[in-house]
Amino acid sequence: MTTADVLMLALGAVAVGAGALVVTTRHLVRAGLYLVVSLGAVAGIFLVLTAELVAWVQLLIYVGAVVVLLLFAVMLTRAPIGAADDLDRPGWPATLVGGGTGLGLAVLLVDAYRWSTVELPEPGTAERLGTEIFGSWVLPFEVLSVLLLSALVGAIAVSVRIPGRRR
Amino acid sequence: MSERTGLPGEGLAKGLAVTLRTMTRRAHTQQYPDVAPELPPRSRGVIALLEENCTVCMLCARECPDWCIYIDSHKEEVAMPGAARPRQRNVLDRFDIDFSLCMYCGICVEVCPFDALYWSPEFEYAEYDIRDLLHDKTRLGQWVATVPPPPAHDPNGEPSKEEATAARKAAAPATAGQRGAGPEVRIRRPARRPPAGPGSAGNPEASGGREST
Amino acid sequence: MPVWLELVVRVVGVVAAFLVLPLVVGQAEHKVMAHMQGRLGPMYAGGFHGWAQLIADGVKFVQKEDVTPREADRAVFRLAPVVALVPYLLALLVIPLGPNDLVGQPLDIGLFFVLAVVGVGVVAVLMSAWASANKYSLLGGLRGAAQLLGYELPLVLAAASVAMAAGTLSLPGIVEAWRPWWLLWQAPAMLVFFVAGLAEIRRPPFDMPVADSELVFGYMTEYTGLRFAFFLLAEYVGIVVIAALTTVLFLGGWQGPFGDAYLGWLWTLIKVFLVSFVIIWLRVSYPRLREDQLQRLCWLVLVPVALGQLVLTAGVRLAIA
Amino acid sequence: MRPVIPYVVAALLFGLGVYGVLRRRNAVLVLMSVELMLNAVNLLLVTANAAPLATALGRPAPAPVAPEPSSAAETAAALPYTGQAFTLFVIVIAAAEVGVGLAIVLQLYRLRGTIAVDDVRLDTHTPDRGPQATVASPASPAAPGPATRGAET
Repeated sequence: MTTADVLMLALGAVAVGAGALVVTTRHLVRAGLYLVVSLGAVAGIFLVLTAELVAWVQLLIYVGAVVVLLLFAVMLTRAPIGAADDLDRPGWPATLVGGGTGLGLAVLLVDAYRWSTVELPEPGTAERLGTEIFGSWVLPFEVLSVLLLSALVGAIAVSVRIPGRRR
Repeated sequence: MSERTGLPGEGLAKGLAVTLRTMTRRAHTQQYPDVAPELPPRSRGVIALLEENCTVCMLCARECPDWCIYIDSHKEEVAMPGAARPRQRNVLDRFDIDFSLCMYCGICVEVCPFDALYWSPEFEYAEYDIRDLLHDKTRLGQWVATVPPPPAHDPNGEPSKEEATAARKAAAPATAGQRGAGPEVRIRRPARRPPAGPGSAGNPEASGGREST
Repeated sequence: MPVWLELVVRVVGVVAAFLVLPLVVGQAEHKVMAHMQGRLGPMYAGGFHGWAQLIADGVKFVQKEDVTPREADRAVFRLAPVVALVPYLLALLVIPLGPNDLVGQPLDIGLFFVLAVVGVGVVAVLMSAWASANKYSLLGGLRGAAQLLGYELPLVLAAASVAMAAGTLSLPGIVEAWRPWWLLWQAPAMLVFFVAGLAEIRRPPFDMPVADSELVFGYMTEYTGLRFAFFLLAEYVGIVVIAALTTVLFLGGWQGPFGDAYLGWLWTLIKVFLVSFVIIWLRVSYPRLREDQLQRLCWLVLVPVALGQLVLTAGVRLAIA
Repeated sequence: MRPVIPYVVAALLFGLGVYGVLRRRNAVLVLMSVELMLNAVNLLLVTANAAPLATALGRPAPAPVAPEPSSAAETAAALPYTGQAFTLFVIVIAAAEVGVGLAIVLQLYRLRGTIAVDDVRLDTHTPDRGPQATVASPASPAAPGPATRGAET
C-alpha cells in the first residue's frame, strides 16, 4: 500500500458512499449535493492518477455547470424542503440489476488485475494532452463541437416559449 | 437608445467622472458630537421662561395647539408703601412645558405679551424616560442663559414699530397730540392692499419684528 | 529549507493574505465609497479615521445570535457559507505574487484550476438559496445561479484568449510571456474578463441576486452572525481574487517599471489594489442592472466580444509564428 | 499504485448509477444517476490510461492483429493520453446530454405538472392537460381537459 493507494481508497470510499446517497436519499436537493461530493471525490482520484487537467475539467464542467443545472431544474420543478415519499418505485428489480451490474463488473475487474501494481505515469501536462487531442483525435473533437452546438440549439428550441402560441 | 448622441459609453464615463470628482472634494459630513453644529439664527431648540416677566395671563396655555403648557398660580397681596390699599399680584406656582407633546410651533412665544418666553437654540435635552421631558419652571428658567441676543434687523425689512413711531414723531411734531393709530394704519396699508387676500403679508412681519426686539 | 517548512511557510502566507487583503479592500471600500458620496465613512473605530472598523464589525458578527430558520434544511444551511468561502481561498493559493515561485503553490495549469474552483462558488449560492426556506432566498439564488452560469462563459473565453496568446496555462508563465503591448491587443479580453469577473462575485452593478430593494438580501436573507460574515468575507476575497486574476492575466502581474526581480510583489500588490479600487468605483457609480439587461449584456455583448478576441488572438499568434 | 482500487470504485459507481436509473421516479434524479454512470466510465478510462491491462499483467498482448509487431504497451506508449482525451470527450458529451435532458424535463413539467417518469404516458397524446389528465382513462382522449396548469408554470 502506497500513499497513492491509501488516498485512492479514501476518495473511492467517499465517491461510492456519496453515490449511494445520491440514489437512496429522499431529499431531492441533497441528492444533487451528494452528487457534488461524489464527483469531487472522483476528481480527486483523477488527481492521484496524475490526470490533472481532466480533474480540473471535471470540476469546472461537472460541479460548476452540470450539477448546477441539475439543482436548477430541481428547484424550478418545485422541490420540497425535507423528505419526499414519492421518489422511488419498488426496488427489487433495480436492486437486482444494479447490484448485479456493479458487483459483476467489480468481480471481473478484480479478476483481471488482482493485487498487481503499476507505476504511476508522469504527471500529464496540458500540452501533451492537447497534442494528443488535436493530433490523433481531431476529427472526434470537431464532431463533438458540432454535437455541443446542436445540443445548445436543441435545448433552446425545446425550452423556448413562443409568445402568443400555446404549447 | 435612439436619441443617444456622442460616443458609445460616454454616459458611463461621465458617471465615473462625477464620482471621482466628488472623491477629491471635501466631505460634507458634520462631525456632530465632536464639533458643535452651526445653527441658523432663530433656531427653535427649547423654550426658555423668564419668570419675572410672567403675569400668569394664561394666553400661552390657551393658545397652545396641543395643550402642553400647565400653569398654576395664586394671588398675593403686596403692601405698597404710600398706597391706600395693598395691591394684588399673581404669583406663579407652576409653569411646565411638556416637550413630549410640544410641536415647536412657537405660538406661545408669539402670543406672550410680556416677553416671558423665548426660543433657545439648545437642542440636546433628550431623555431616556419620556416623562422627564416635562420641564418645570426652574428647568425652563435655566434655559434663559442660553438665549442668544436677537439678530440684527434686516436692513431691507420694514422698520420696527418703535423706530417707525419715533421717526414719525420726529418728522411731524405738529400731530404729536393725536393718537398714533391713524398714521400707523396708513403706513401699513400699501403692504396689505395688493394681494387683497388674507392679511397674512403684514402680520408675520409685524409680529416677527416684535419678537426680535 | 526542508520541504515541510517551505510548505508551512507557503500555507501561512496564503492564509495571511486571505485574512488581511480582504480587510484592507473592505476598509478601502468603506472610505472610497464614503468620499465618492461626499461623506467621511467610519471615523471612530481604532482612532485614526476608523481604520479598525472591519475588525469591530467582525467582533460584532461573532457576538450576534446564530439563527437558523425552523423550516430550513439545517445541515445544508450551515454548510453553505463555508462552501462559498473555500473556493476563493483555494484560488488564492495559485495566484503568483512575484517571480521565482513567489506563489502559494505553483501549478502547471493554474489558470484552469482557478476557473474551476471559482466556478464551484455557485453551488454555495444554490445551497443557501434553497436551504433557507424563504422565497426571496430562492429567487435570489436562482438569479444568482443563472448569472454565474452565464458569465462563466465569457470569463473562461477571455482567459482562454490570454492563455492562447501566452501559450501556457500556468499563471506565472502567462506573466512571464506578457509584454506591455498586450494591453492594447488584449484590451477587449481584459474588459470582458473584468466585467464577467464582477458578475461572478456579484458585485454591483451586477448584484441582482442580492438586490436588496426587491429581494431583501437574496440568498443571504436568512443568515445572521458569523455565517453572514462568512458570505461578506467571501465577497471581499472575491474582489481580491478577481483583481489579482485581472492583474496576472492582463496587466502583467509583477512586471513593473523597474526592479522586477525583487520588487515584483510590490507591483503585483499595487496593481491588485488599483483594480480593486476600480471595482469599488464602479459600485459607487452605476445603478444595478435589471435581470434581463444582465443576461443580454452577457450573451449579446460579452460572449461575442470574447469570441472575436479569441479569433484575433489566434490570428496574431499564427502570424507571429 | 494498485489499479484494482479505482477500477472497483468505477464498477461500484456504475452499479449505483444503474440502480438509480431503474429505481428513481423523478426525472432529474434519473439524470443524476446517469451522471454517476458517466463518471464511472470516466474513472475507468483514466485508470485504463494509467494502467492498461497488458502492463498490469506484465506480458505483451496476445496475437497482434497488425502486421508490424506491436504490443498494447507500445500502443499505450505511442498514444500516452488517449484515455484522458476520451474522458474529456465524455465530459463534453455529458454536458450536452444534461443540457438537452433538462430542457426536456422542464418542458415536461410545464406540460404535465409533474416530472415523475411513471406518470408520463407515451401512448396517448394529451396536449395541454394538467397532471390528472395522464391518469384519466385513455378511452376518452377527446374529453375537454381542465384548465391548463402546466402552461403558466
